[in-house]
Amino acid sequence: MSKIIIENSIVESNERINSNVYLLKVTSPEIASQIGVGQFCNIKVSDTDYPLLRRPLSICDVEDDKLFFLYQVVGVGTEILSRKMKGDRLNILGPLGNGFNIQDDFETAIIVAGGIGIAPFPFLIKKIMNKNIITYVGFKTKADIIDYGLKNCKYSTDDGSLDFKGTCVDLLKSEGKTLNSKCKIFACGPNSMLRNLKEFCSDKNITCEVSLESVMACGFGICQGCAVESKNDDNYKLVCKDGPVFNINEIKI
Amino acid sequence: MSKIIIENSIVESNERINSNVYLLKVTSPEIASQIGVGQFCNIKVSDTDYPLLRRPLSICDVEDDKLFFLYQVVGVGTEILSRKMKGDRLNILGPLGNGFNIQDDFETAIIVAGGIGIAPFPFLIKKIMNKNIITYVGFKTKADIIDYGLKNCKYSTDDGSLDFKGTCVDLLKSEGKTLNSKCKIFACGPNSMLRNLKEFCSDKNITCEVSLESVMACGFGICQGCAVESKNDDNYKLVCKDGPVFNINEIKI
Amino acid sequence: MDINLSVNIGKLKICNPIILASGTVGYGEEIAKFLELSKIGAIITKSISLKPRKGNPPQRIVETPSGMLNAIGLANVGLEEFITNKIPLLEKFNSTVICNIAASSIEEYVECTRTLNDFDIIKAFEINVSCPNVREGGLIFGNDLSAVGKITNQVRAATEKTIIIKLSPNNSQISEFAQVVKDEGGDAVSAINTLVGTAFDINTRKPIIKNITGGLSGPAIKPVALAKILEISRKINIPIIGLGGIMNWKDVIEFMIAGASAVQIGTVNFINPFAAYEMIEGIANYCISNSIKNISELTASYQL
Amino acid sequence: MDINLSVNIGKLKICNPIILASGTVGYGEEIAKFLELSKIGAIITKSISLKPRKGNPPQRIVETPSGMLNAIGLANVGLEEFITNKIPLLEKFNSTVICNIAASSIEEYVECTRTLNDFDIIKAFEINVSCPNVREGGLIFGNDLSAVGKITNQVRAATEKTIIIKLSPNNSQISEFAQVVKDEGGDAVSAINTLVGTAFDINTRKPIIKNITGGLSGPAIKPVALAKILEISRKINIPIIGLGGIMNWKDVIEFMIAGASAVQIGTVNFINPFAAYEMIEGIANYCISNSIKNISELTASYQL
Ligand SMILES: Cc1cc2nc3c(=O)[nH]c(=O)nc-3n(C[C@H](O)[C@H](O)[C@H](O)COP(=O)(O)OP(=O)(O)OC[C@H]3O[C@@H](n4cnc5c(N)ncnc54)[C@H](O)[C@@H]3O)c2cc1C
Ligand SMILES: Cc1cc2nc3c(=O)[nH]c(=O)nc-3n(C[C@H](O)[C@H](O)[C@H](O)COP(=O)(O)OP(=O)(O)OC[C@H]3O[C@@H](n4cnc5c(N)ncnc54)[C@H](O)[C@@H]3O)c2cc1C
Ligand SMILES: Cc1cc2nc3c(=O)[nH]c(=O)nc-3n(C[C@H](O)[C@H](O)[C@H](O)COP(=O)(O)O)c2cc1C
Ligand SMILES: Cc1cc2nc3c(=O)[nH]c(=O)nc-3n(C[C@H](O)[C@H](O)[C@H](O)COP(=O)(O)O)c2cc1C
Ligand code: FES
Ligand code: FES
Repeated sequence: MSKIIIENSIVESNERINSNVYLLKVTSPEIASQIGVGQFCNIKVSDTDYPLLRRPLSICDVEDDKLFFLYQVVGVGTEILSRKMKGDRLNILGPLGNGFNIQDDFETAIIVAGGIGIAPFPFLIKKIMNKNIITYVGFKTKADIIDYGLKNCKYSTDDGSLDFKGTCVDLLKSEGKTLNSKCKIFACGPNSMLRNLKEFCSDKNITCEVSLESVMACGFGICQGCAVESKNDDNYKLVCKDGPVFNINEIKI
Repeated sequence: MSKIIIENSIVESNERINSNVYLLKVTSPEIASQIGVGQFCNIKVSDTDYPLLRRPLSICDVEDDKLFFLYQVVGVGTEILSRKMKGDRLNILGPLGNGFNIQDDFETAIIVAGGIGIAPFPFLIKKIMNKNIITYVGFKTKADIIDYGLKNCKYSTDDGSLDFKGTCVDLLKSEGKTLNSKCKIFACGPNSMLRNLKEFCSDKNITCEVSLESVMACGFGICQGCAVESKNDDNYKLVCKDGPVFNINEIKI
Repeated sequence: MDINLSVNIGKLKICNPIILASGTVGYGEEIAKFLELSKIGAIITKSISLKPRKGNPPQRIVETPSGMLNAIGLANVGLEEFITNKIPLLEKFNSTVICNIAASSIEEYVECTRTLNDFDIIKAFEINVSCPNVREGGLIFGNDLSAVGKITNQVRAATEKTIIIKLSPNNSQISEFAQVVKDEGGDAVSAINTLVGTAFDINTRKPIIKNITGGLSGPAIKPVALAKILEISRKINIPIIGLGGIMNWKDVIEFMIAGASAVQIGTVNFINPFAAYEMIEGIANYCISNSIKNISELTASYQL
Repeated sequence: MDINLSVNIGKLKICNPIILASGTVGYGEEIAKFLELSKIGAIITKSISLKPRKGNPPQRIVETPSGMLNAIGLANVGLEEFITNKIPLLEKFNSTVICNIAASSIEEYVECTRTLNDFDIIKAFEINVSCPNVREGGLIFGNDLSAVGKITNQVRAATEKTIIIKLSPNNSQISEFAQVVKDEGGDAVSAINTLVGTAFDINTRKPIIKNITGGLSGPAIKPVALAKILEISRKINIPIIGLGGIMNWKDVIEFMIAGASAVQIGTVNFINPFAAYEMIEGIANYCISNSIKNISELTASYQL
C-alpha cells in the first residue's frame, strides 16, 4: 500500500463551474506522484479548529504535480473551500483508500455517474483511454450539467430539460440491452442510484465497481467511523480503507 | 443614549501598518453617523460560529461614512480579521459605550498611549483641534512606532531605540512638571501603565480619563462579563456600558 | 397556510416558543433596543435573589472552542430593587415575563416566589437550582434529588402560577430530577443550565476565570443538551423547555424534535441580538414547508 | 538545558507524557505510518473485549461545533485475535503499550486482564468503565461508585501492572470515583471519556447517529475535562491522565497545570496524525523557555 502523505498544497485556481460546483486545482507534487484512480484525499479547509474534521474529496484529475478536485458546496466546509484563492495553502492528506481496478479484462468501460458523482471519473478516463468508454451521467436539470474531463457522454436529466428524462441508471437500462460480459461498470452517485444499479448489474451479470461516500473522521482507518455493512460476512467494511471503491456485490447499500 | 446598530459593513481597505498592526477601513454609514470619540464597536470577524464572540475594537477615526479601526493581531480573531480584503463584508455592532468627555473646561489635552492604546486617539484629536494637544506615546521598540492620526507626538521606547527610554508615563513624568489644572489627560494602554498614571494624576491633581479593556461577550450590557471594580461604592461597573472610558479615580485598576 | 406558533406550558401561554434565557438579557432593558419584547415568546429575568448580589470578581468570562465560560455569580439587583425598578419597565415593554429565582436556602426560594406572586406581569417562575457558579443553590442543590424535590414542593405551595425548575446537566441521570419535579407538583423543567468547566493561563498557571470554574454555554454544549432533553422526554411525561447552544432556527427545530415544548436562547443574544426574530421567522417557514399547522406537533416527534 | 520529559505512573514509565488515546489509533498499525511509536509516551489500544465486537451500525459519527459524536460501539477484534495478530505488531513497533479493556461483567474484565497480564509488552491496563455507547460496562458501571470499586478491586487482584481506571464525566462528582479507585488499589485514573450527546436530522426527525446517542469528544469538551481533572486533583491524591479536546502543545501544558501527570490525545489524531510529535516538541520548548527541568513539575502546579 502506498505511503500516506500530508502536504501543504498551494491553490492554483478554484473555478466556479456552475451554480454550486467548483473545480479546485492545487500544486501537490508528493501526493500527485502517488495517487491512483478512485482514491481520495482528506482536506483541512481552515487552519483553525473549525470546522474540526477534514473533508474527503475524490481525486478528479492529475496533471504532473497538480491535483484537481471537483466539488459541490453543500455545507460549511465546502463553503469555506469555495472561497480559497490562488496562492492560499491547503493541508491535504492523501492518497487514501483503494481505487478502481482497471487491470482486469474488460473491453468497454461503462461509467455511471449521478450529479457530483462524476468527480472521480476524469482521472479514470485518462487511464483507460485504450478502452471503449461510454459515460451515462445524470443531473437534476440542464443547468447543472458538467462535462469536465468526461468522454462519450449520454445525459439524463430528472426534469427532462436535456436529452433523456429520468436518472442515469434509467438511461443505462434503456440503452443497455447490448451490454455483455466484456463490459465493466464504474459508478458513483447517491445510494438510491447505486441500489438501482445493483439490481441491473445482477440481472445482467456485469461486474460493477462503485465508489461510496460515508461521513469520515480520519480517512485512514483509525476511527472506524466510516463503517458500511459487508454483504459476505456479518462484519463491517471501512469506506476509507477497504473502499471507497467496492465491488457492488461486496457491500449492502 | 444613542441607538445601537448592527450593520453589514463593507471593507474598503485593511492595510498592514507594521509587523502586526493593521488599519481597517470600512463603509458603515449608519454607525459612522452616530459614533462618538472613545466609543467602540463589536465586530463579528467570521460568518460561522467560530470564533464565537464578537471582537471589541475602539473607533480610531471616522471620515464621512467610513470607520477606521487600528488593531493588533494577538489571537485567532484578529488574525482572521487581518485577512479581510476590499469588498468583504463585516458585521459590526455599534456604537457602544461611553466615550471621552471633551465638553469640560480644559485648554491642553495630554494624550498618553501605550502601544496599540493609541487606537482611540486619532478621532479624539480631530474633535479637539482647537485645544493644545501633546501626545505621549510609548512603544516597545522603534520598529513598532505608529503615528497614524496623532499630533505633537513625544515618543518613548522601552529599549531606548528611539527618543526617551522608558514608558510613556515615565516620559510624561519627566516632562510633566509644567502641567496644571487647565490640562486634561486622556489615556489608553496596559493596566500597569494606567496604574502608574493614576499615581501621577493624584499627585498632580489632574483630571484623567482612561479607556479600559476587558474581555467581553456582548458589549452592550446584557452579559455582565466585563465587570471592573468601582472605587466609590462596593459595586462593579461594566466596561462596555459604564465605560470603556472612566475617570481614572472611578475604578480600581 | 396559517401557522400556530403558540405554546402552553402549564398555565403559561406564550405566543411562540422562543424564550430569552435567564442571565443573558438582564431585565430586558438593553435587549429591548433590538427586539420588541411583546413579540418574543417570553423573557426570563436574570436570577433574582432576596438581597442584591454584586457577583464574582473579574475575570468573569472566557471564550472556549465554540463556547464560553462564565462565572458572573448571579450578580443581581435583589428582590426589592427588582420590584421597584425592573417590573415597571417590563410592564412597559408588554412582555411575557418569567421570573428566575436563585437562592441559598429553601426559605429564600419560597419568600421570593411568594412576594413576586402578586405581580400580574410575572406569568411563571423558573427556579434556578443549578447555577454552577455559587455553592449553595447551585452545585449543592442542583445535583441533590431530595433538595430539588423539597424546593419544588415548597415553591409549589407558594404560587399557583407555572413553576419551571431549571435543571443541572452536571449529573448522570437528569430524568430522575425531572421525575422528582413532576412528583412534587412542578409544571415543567428547563434543561440545561451550563456545564462546569475551566481554563488555565499557561503562563501564570492561574485559572483564567477568577472564580476558578465557570459554566460552559454556547454551541459546544448543544449535543449534550439534546441528549439530556431526549433522556427526559423518553422517560418522564413533563413539559421540557430546551436550551443549550441554540444559535439559529434549525437548532430550535432540533430541540423541539428532541422533546422540547419551547426553547430558550442565551449566549446567541450576545452575538446576534436579533437572533430571536430570525428564529421566529425561520421556524414559521419550516412549518410552512413541512405542512405543520401547530408548532407543538414538533415536540418529541423524534423517530428513533 | 536538558529537559526530562519522562513521567512515572505507578510502575509505568513513559518517555514523555503524550499518550495516544484508546479508540483513536486502533492497534497502532495505521498511525505508525505517521509516527515512530517508540518515540511516543505510550499507545492505548482500542478497547479489547473477550469476544470480538462488530460495533454499532452506521451512521457512527457526526461532526458538531468544535467536536464530534461517535458511537463506534467498541468494535474490536476480541482478545484472541488481539493476542495473535496485534500484539506481535505492537512488539515490532517497540511501543509502550497500555491495553484498554472493556467488558460487560466484572468477570470479563478480570479474565481479559489476567490473560493479557502475561504479555511483557503490555505495561499497564486502562479499564474502560465509561463508554457511553454500550449499556453494560459503560453507562451502567461508569456512573455507579460501587461497581467501579468492585471492578478496580478485582482487576487489581489479577495483575501487578499499573491499573488506570478511565472515568466517566457524566456524573456530578468525578472525585468520588477517583477516591474509590484509590481505595481499591488502582494506580491512576484517566479523565475524561466522552460526554453523552446527540444530534437530530430536522428533515427525517431521526437521530443522526444510528445508536441514538454518541460520545462527544474534541475541543468542545476541553473546559469540562479541565474542570473534572482539577476537581480530582484538588480532592484526591492519585495520578491523573488527562484528556478531552487536546489539540496542541498548549493544551497539554494546560492539562498538566490542572492536575494531569500525563495526557492522552484522541480526536486530534484524526485531523493531524503528526499531532503527537508536534506536542512533544512544543512542550519541550515550553520547558526550556520556562526553565522547567522535569516536565512533571508542571503537574497540578495551578495557582488558585
Ligand atoms: C471518499 C469520499 C469522496 C468524496 N468525493 C467528493 C467529491 O469529489 N466531490 C464532492 O463534492 N463531494 C465528495 N464527497 C462528499 C464530501 O466529502 C462532502 O460533501 C463534504 O464533506 C461536505 O462537507 P460540508 O462541510 O460542506 O458539509 P456539512 O454537511 O456541513 O458537513 C458536516 C459533516 O458531514 C460530513 N459530510 C457531509 N456530507 C457528506 C458526504 N456526502 N460524504 C461524506 N461526508 C459528508 C462532512 O465531512 C462533515 O464532517 C466525498 C465523500 C467521500 C467520503
Ligand atoms: C473596548 C475595547 C476596545 C478595544 N480596542 C482595541 C483597538 O482599538 N485595537 C486593538 O488592537 N485592540 C483593541 N481591544 C482589544 C481587542 O479586543 C483584543 O485584542 C481582541 O479581542 C483579541 O481577539 P483575538 O481573537 O485576536 O485574541 P484571543 O486572545 O484569541 O481572544 C480570545 C478571547 O479573549 C478576548 N480578548 C483577548 N484580548 C483581549 C483584550 N485585550 N481586550 C478584550 N478582550 C480580549 C477576545 O475578544 C476573545 O473573546 C479593545 C478591547 C476593548 C474591550
Ligand atoms: C453570562 C451568562 C449568565 C448567566 N446567568 C444565569 C442566571 O443568572 N440564571 C440562570 O438560571 N442561568 C444563567 N445562565 C445560563 C443560561 O440561562 C443558559 O442556561 C446557558 O447559557 C445555556 O444556554 P446557551 O448555550 O443558549 O447560552 C447564564 C449564562 C450566561 C452565558
Ligand atoms: C471514534 C472514537 C472511538 C473511541 N473509542 C474508545 C474506546 O474504544 N475505548 C475508550 O476507552 N475510549 C474510546 N474513545 C474515547 C477517547 O479515548 C477519549 O476519551 C475521548 O475521545 C476524549 O478525548 P479527545 O477529545 O482527545 O478525543 C473513543 C473516542 C472516539 C472519538
Ligand atoms: S474514516 Fe476513520 S476509519 Fe474510516
Ligand atoms: S460585555 Fe456584556 S455586559 Fe459588558
